[in-house]
Amino acid sequence: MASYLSAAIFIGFHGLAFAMVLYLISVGLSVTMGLMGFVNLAHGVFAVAGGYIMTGLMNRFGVPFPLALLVAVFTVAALSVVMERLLYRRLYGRDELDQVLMTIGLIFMSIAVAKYLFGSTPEAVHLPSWLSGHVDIGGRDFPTYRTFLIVCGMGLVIALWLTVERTRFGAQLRASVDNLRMAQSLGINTGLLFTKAFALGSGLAALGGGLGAEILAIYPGYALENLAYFLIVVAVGGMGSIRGPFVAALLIGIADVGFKYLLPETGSFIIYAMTMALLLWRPQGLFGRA
Amino acid sequence: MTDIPAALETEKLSLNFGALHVANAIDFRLDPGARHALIGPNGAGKTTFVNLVAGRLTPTSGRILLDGLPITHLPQDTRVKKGLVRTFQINALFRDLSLLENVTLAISERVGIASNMWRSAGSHRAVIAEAYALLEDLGLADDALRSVRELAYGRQRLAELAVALALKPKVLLLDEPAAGVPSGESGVIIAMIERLPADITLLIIEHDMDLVFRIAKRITVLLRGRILVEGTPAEISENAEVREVYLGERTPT
Amino acid sequence: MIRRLSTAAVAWSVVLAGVSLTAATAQTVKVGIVNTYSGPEAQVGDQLDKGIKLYFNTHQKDLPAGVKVELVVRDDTGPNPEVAKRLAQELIVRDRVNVLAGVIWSPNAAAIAPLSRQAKTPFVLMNAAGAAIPRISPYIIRTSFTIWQQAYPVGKWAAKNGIKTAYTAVSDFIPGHDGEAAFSKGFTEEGGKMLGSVRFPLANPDFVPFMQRVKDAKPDAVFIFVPGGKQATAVMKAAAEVGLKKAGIKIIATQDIVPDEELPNIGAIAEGVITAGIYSTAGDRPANKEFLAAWKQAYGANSTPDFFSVGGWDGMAAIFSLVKAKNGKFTGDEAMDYLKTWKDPNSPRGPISIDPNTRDIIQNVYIRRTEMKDGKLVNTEFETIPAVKDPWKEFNPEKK
Amino acid sequence: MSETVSDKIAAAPAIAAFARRDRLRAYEALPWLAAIAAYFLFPTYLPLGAQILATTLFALSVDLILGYAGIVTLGHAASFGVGAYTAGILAVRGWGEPVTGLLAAAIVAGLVGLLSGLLILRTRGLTLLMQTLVIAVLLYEAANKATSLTGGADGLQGMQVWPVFGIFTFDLFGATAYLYALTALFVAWLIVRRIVYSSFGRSLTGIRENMLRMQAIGAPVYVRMVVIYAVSAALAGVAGAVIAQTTQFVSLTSLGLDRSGTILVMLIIGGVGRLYGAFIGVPLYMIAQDQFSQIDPVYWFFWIGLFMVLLVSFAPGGVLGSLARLTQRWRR
Repeated sequence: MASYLSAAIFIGFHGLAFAMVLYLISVGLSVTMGLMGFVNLAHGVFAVAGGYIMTGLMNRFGVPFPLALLVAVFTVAALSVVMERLLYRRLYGRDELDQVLMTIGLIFMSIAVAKYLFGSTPEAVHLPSWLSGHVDIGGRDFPTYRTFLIVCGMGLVIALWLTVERTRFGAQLRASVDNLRMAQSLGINTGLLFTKAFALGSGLAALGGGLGAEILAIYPGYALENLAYFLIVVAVGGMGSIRGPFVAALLIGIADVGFKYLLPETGSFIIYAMTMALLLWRPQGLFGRA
Repeated sequence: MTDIPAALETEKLSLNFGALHVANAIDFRLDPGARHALIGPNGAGKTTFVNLVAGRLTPTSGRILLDGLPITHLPQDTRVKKGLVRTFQINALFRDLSLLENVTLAISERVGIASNMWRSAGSHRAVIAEAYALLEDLGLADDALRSVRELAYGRQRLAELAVALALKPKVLLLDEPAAGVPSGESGVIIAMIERLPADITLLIIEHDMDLVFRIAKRITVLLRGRILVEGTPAEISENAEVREVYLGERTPT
Repeated sequence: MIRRLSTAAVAWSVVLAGVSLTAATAQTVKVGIVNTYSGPEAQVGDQLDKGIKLYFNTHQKDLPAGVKVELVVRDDTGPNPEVAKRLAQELIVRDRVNVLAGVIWSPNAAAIAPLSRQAKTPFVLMNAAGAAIPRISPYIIRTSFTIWQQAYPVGKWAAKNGIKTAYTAVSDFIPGHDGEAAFSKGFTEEGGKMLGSVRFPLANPDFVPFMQRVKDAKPDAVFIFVPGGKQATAVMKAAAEVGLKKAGIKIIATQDIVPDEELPNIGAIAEGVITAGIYSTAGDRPANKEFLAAWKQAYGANSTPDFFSVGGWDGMAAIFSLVKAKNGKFTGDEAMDYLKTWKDPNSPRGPISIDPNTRDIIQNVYIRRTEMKDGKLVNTEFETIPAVKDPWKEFNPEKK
Repeated sequence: MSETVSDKIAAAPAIAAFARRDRLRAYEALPWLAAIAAYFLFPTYLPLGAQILATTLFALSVDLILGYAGIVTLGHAASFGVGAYTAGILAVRGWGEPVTGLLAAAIVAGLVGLLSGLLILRTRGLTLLMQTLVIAVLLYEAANKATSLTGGADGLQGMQVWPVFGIFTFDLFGATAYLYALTALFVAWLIVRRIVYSSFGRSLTGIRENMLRMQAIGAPVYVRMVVIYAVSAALAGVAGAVIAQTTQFVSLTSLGLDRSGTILVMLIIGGVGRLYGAFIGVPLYMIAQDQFSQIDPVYWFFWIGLFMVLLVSFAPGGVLGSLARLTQRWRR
């Protein structure tokens, strides 16, 4: 009995940690796809950029971890605004194919640029001492960093949901996801809204990339190799939804850890089979609109 | 009269989205060869009714009968094969294809060659010729090789009609055939509809009252998903309730 | 029609390209390198490349007058056998190389091997460690190692050094399976007891669930095999996350898990790890000191070579030695006669030689402990098992 | 109106022009002339050539569903890989006859395509895109796990492919491989061209242009899409089998997301829905990749990525789309 409990706690804890990373990175993608109808395959580039800026500042300039993370988030958000204005904007409402082509192109470029600037080795994350080691919670040992990650992640999720529910920006965002044309006719400046939402999503991705660097290692191929994960979270959660991807990330994070732990010989197969079954049952995702 | 099976009939046809009744127990009957109009204010559920009958939407409950036979659960394409054809309020043509191609596609479906993967489409001379003849009949032959997107809007509305006629409908549902056409040009479309063979049963959904009163022999008024009243044009125009909720509301906006 | 066309064309292209296939007529010896420069695993290719180029640049002056060696470098983009095979084919047919070399990935090497037999082109395996590969073609020699060469001795060592029970955790591909089998065999032969095994996918982001399984089984030690590079760092981090060390479980592995250049990234968890390896920068040999000095001079003080680099370095040493001995002219068979008995008593990793029977490398295997020295983690060699042949080939003699 | 039409109408020039759309045009010989010329001009590039031809066949199969039926897929490597593994496993298990291997690959890949098509083609757009992706990932994982059948991450080793028709051995120069791939491509092109110009093919165009209207004119849209999806999968399977047989190796990458993505990229560069986009995009991409990676193996990704971004921003529709725009401007 005790061992079942340990297993459950183990799976729950590590699944939650993984889920946080997946959610932070994917929620922005959900908004881009649902709100702007844009297939941004290059969304992972923002996450990996966040990771690189953070580790770069820490390793090369000795910037402390929290500051490095903040700088990374705001730099990426700012960069994403430039990219949205220069590149993405031209393709709103264009063919999905053009969007796919351009964003794959961006991924390719990110791979080369990352390799040029940082080499092909995964970036080391040298955590401050207060985040390494283990903490004791209720007589059990938990890795400090992942505990921190979960707490931070939860805080961010709540902050994000409050923003979407309580602020004017959030209201405009929800209205636009719901019915873009209606929102425009109500006088919402959707161009500006897109930019803001895009920056927010990219910033969150950078945060996920930085915070999650211990779980999803930062290296040049990141945006391509992890793409399937991000897309699946969005598809299962439902495009345009803010909460859907959270539930999806939880499901996938916990199932991933659980199956690897309990049935390692099946690998990731069951996860993908579950995803497929779910998409057949609800093609629009758990929280997507029909 | 009622012992002749209706060309099209619905029994207690309903569609709900949660508490919202977009179609509420509609009992509707279309006699063979009828010239019938369905009118009602915006949001009355006219297009929903067409979508239900044509098979784009599945009703929550109720039945649809074509020639006395139930078609409630048949897929859309089977209904078309049985002669139930519709047009669209907003042009739904193949905009980048030529007019001739638009009509040819429809005829190919009707005569059943469209599932042939091997024989060249161009070798079906009779089909192409039929399409061309239809276009000529509608005065569209000059534009046969133009793509739809190049045509004036009025011509596009005619093309919409041509595609439907190519399917040789028994029952034709016309969803606002003159919508968006400048009043000067709508005459051509009305004339076209008047010329349709008498054996085609016609249901017209329309805002344009001129058109309705010129063509329809019977009129059904729909309000909030249910039938308000049905009668001859004269009865409808004198009906106080209709004047209040419908005609009164139709002040130019 | 097509048949005649095809035959004619083949005949014609043989005329064009054929001569150089059988003999190196020019004084320039072309060496075709197939290596990984792009894709997620490019970093190991980079280490190999640096080893190759370092030898090439520092030893060109030793070539006989009028003889030149030219490197023709191609990128196979990762474990991508179709690409690797096509590149090798082009190197042979188009660039008419005299020697094929490089290759990080065993599947790629296995795909290229039949070509070397067909074209009679010597093929110097500088990394790929699949035990059976040299048997595919008689024109292969290997200057790296096999997994058996390390995992089997370290299994024996573990059982003899107070470890009673063990568990294996390996990547699910041939080298991983090799490691699992070799360690278990060595370990149980000396009286150890295996408690279980787990295999994980080759490309895997997070190893925590697998490490937790190991921890649950409570063995004295766990043998881990993953391909070197980012997987190694990730698996070590996972071991730290679940607290293997705290649970008293020793980590035993092949060198792949603690590449010298990755040690700073892995961090404290690496301390105390026991590995079997063929090369460590901490190796106390004059040849190694020279090698390290040349490396730092060429690539900067922060760059560190590892066993990938040494495989490339020694492979080039074999090729240069061949070129010098034959004065730049040789056929494939002549080259193999020479390479089969090649030896170097002074490689950075100690004395090495090619086993004429298997064309695989014979070398010292070092048991190393990862420890802190002068504030830096290093792999200290503390026991040497001299002149180890590939055990797999001993246990599985070739059927003739 | 009856089926018999007056002679006057039958003679209308519009009808004649319309009916002759599928006639062979002179430029359609160009790709084949180029392929044959390349065989003689670049005898040392034949291995690359064979892979280009097989990849062109793969791209052609994608064009059939993407360009004609409008199905956007990020998982067509599933079909490619199934074909490759079918031919590969046959050759490992003692049946190395290549042509029957191709047929077997076509059948198996077609069946897998049919089944997955039945499952997923009820949806459209992004959801469909995701489902194609997940199916490919699922097959990838299955192949990764079924080590005894596929060799897992090590790849399928030990393929013994017999000579074509018992005569032409797959040689070191890739001459047989090149001609073999060229023949397969040619046959596939004949089939695809036939389908595209058939009534069925026209109805696919209708589906791409306006699915709603297609349903309203009585087309069984779902059935049509499933059929073309299966046909396309079979062709992709042949492409996979050709590559497997000519390289005598199959690895997991043949099912990978990379392959699904890059084939889209190659096709879009050439031009989608124009039958010849594959013939332009694939050689362009693969030759550029070959040349660039010789000059600079590491940063090839940067230049191709930049090229793609610029292409989308300034030349939508790919090479053929841009050509069409230019000629239109010229005519005006």
